[in-house]
Amino acid sequence: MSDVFIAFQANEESRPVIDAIVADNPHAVLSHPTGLVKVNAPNALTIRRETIEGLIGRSFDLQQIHVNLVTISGYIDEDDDQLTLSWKH
Amino acid sequence: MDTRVTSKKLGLKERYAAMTRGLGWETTYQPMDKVFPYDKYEGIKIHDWDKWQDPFRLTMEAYWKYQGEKEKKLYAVIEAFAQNNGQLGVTDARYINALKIFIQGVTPLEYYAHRGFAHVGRQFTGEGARVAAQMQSVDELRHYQTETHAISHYNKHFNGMHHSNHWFDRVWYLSVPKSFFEDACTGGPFEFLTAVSFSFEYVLTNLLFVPFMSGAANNGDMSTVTFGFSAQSDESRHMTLGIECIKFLLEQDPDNVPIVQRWIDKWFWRGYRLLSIVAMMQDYMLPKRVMSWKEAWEMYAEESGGALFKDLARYGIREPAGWKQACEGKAHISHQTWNAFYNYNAAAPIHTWVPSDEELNWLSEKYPESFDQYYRPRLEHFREQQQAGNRFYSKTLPMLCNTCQIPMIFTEEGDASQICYRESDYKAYKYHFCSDHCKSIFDHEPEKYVQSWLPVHQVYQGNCFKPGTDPTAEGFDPLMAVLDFYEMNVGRDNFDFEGSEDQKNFAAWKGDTK
Amino acid sequence: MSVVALAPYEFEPRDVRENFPAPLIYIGWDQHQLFCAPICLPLPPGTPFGALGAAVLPGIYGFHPDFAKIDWTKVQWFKSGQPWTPDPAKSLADNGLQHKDAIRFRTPGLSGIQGSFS
Amino acid sequence: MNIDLQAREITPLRNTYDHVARHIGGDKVASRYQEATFGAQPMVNFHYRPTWDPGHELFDAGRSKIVLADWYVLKDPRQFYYATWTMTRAKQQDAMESNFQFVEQRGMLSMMSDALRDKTLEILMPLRHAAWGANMNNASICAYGFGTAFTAPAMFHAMDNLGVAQYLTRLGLAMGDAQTLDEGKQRWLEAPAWQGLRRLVEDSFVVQDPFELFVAQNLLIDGLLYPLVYGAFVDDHVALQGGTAVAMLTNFMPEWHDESARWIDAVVKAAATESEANRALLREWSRHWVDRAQAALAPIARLALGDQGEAVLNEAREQLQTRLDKAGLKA
Repeated sequence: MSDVFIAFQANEESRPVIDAIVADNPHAVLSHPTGLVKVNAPNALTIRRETIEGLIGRSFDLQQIHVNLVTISGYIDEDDDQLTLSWKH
Repeated sequence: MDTRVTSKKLGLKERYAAMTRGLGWETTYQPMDKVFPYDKYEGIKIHDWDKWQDPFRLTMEAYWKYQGEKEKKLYAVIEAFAQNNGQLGVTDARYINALKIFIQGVTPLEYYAHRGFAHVGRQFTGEGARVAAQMQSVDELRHYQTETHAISHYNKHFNGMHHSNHWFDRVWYLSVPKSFFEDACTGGPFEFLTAVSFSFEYVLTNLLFVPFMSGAANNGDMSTVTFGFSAQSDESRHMTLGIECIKFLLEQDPDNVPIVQRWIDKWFWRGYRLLSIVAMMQDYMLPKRVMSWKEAWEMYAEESGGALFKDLARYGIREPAGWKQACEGKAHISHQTWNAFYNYNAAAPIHTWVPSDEELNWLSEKYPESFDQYYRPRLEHFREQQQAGNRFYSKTLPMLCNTCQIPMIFTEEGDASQICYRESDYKAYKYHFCSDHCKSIFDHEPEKYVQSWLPVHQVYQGNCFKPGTDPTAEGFDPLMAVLDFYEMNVGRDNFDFEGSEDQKNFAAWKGDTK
Repeated sequence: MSVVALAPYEFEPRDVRENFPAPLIYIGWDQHQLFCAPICLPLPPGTPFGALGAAVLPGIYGFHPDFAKIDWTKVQWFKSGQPWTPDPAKSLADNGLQHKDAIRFRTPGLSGIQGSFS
Repeated sequence: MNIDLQAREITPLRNTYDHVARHIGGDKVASRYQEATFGAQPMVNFHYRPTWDPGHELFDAGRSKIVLADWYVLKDPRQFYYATWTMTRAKQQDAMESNFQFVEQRGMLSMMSDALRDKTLEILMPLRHAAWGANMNNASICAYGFGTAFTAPAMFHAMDNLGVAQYLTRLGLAMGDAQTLDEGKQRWLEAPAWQGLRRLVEDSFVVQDPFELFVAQNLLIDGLLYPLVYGAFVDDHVALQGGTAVAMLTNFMPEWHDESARWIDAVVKAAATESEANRALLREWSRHWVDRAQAALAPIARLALGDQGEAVLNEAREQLQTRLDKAGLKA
């Protein structure tokens, strides 16, 4: 099994996104390379809109993550409610 | 009116499909093959463009919105940086050389990518692929422009940046990135995508941006950190395009697999060679170090590349042919490349130097298997000679690899004592290479690489002197004539950092009079 | 193998012999990577081979402390990677050297700064 | 912290890059537009010929019959570089978003009569594809044109064209559903009134000269189509009959057309000013493409505006001729 990862700029806007990832993906591992927050997870990782909205108390468009996204690995599956990164095999 | 029931809101995927692929049509007044003449000849078979998975479904509305937001933030930082003379905050003027490498060798590549993606963004028959490519085209233009703007302030205060684009078309080491990207842009549209989106953006881009950006962050360069991360946020979209396109090509027809495999072999190796300069920057140009090239390679290439190729195995794709050699090279290439610039620093608009003892110790620690044995003794010898007033500059032009165009500095796999020489005969002539993989790239498409504009050969052909130069005149100095052709400021842009104008100015601005 | 192109794709090589005032010869000194790479020189074909060690290379490699110690009678030459015995009295051309040939030499007993192959 | 102001008096060594300075008359403080644009394109010493076009260099001014000593004379009066372009569009998009909200919250579209709604969709939906054609052509201009001053705004324009196609799509979905879009496409493909325009657009796809394509698409086809459709049809016709909502939801288009016309006219004028040969060529292209555009749009004008259609189109042509005259292409 391989890791997928996603990294964001370490700033205030990324915080709820990271918190939501941690809440929804108990196997995720955080690291903090200079200026970044990087989340690794074995095989798959999901970002859920609802969880983020619960954290910030307002609506959130998942595409907003583009503003602070730095890098990813894995295949992406995205709709209005969630974004999943995964390796298929 | 109530006959019109409000239809169910379309989901992201359907909405996006209506916004992109729904726009195209099969032409009938002009044959499709004439409207899209370029995406068949490479031999790639596409049966159903609708199977193309759109990477990140951004409509123009969302694109403008988020990109506008990013730009607002970025330019606020660039402006504040200039107003506050942010360049004074960097650790040391030696650091600026990393930026020189960037503006000279990386920024023009963004430009090529911009034009290359405009080309494939026009030429793919599938609308989804076209839109993704067009968006990347305009993103890459963004990168060219934001980098040019961010580094503009440095250019006002340091040498080695003022004629970057002119140098890109002429100076010896810049033919390495130039030929790399021209090779990609002159290939067919699918090869371009495999080269740039997959091999470069997906497999290797983290090794370009992350070292530069964390290097900048650690060395007090806020401006570069900001443009770097801002550009990188587009990069993740581009990486997604890279992996989706590979998956698409491989799933469309089994006959595509060997073609794509060959491209992956070729472009992984060309990209790896191109990154030699990043390796050198990372190990030698950052006064405050982050991680070694070797560590970055292990983290971003070996780990995530390993996962990727394991995944692609189900299509019959194996890891790139040069993978093992590239992994072996991680202990050597930064040192070998630095030596090339140290040798030829008279003809390069950057500064080089011998690292301090503390820095040499760091390198010994990071490279226990190679540094003390092969590289430290010569650096200490150079230092000794320099202190005795005998700084070494090579004045004889080097032999270049005909494919990657880097001087023949690389050693045999498993034997760092021996330079690696390979050659091929093609029609009446010999062609020389730094490695098996550069040789096999040539052997596969000799008609392409016999055109290489090799800077060393061009000098000897007399094509690198300004019009009106008379090489037969008494006292003719070919090196000076070439530097004149380059439009370098001799004595300001080139030579050792020690004693340079950059060094003196920075010290004066900092009030450091020692 | 051959390039795949949409239209005939054949160009005169950019580095044909006629484009240079003299043939190019590449020369490398093994195990002395203080000099980062082999060098490239246009050398008139009539140049005696022995002039390389006597006249051409000193200006190029003289910086290295090993250079003065070279015993030119013991130097081992390679051409295109194969051991090769040139005749120092004969010209480059008569030794069979042509445009874009690569030769390199080993200097037994000399292995660079502190034996580092540099 | 003790800041020594004396030490911070820093005089720059230079004001801009040399490759910018040579286009702005020496080393002066350069604008962002100038630094983003001038000297950006690699110019010489190309390594390999394109395998898709071995007859040319990768970037080759010879792809066009227009001859310019310096392609950087083709400046964009809007001085767009990526940041100003995208921030301008983001602002326009904000306004469009408000319009969509305003219209949707008040159910304004359902207040339109069926006839007006049908007419609106009949005209606007096929134009999604025309805008998409314009997108392809501008990507071509960017890819095969010469010099960043000319090619960079073309890529912005290509993305703008895509934006237009997407605004029309969104309008179609707001007024109908996915089938509405399909019906529009059917008309584009089959309805006799649309075939002239479709043929014209498809013919433009095979134009090889990037400057001719620029003139054909941006100056002449769109120069007639936008005033006809968004001026005469939407603003003057649909809006007055209770379709203000449609005008609001297409507000971007006429605004954008007026803005980008300044760029298009400036480029044509600069090329014409360079030489009589250029001017003659531009005249010839203009004559050819404007006649074709007018012929192609005539049935659509009739469809949209009935008997007035022809007069309105003639008027649009006259206005376009005024633009051509000002650009130095007086017939």
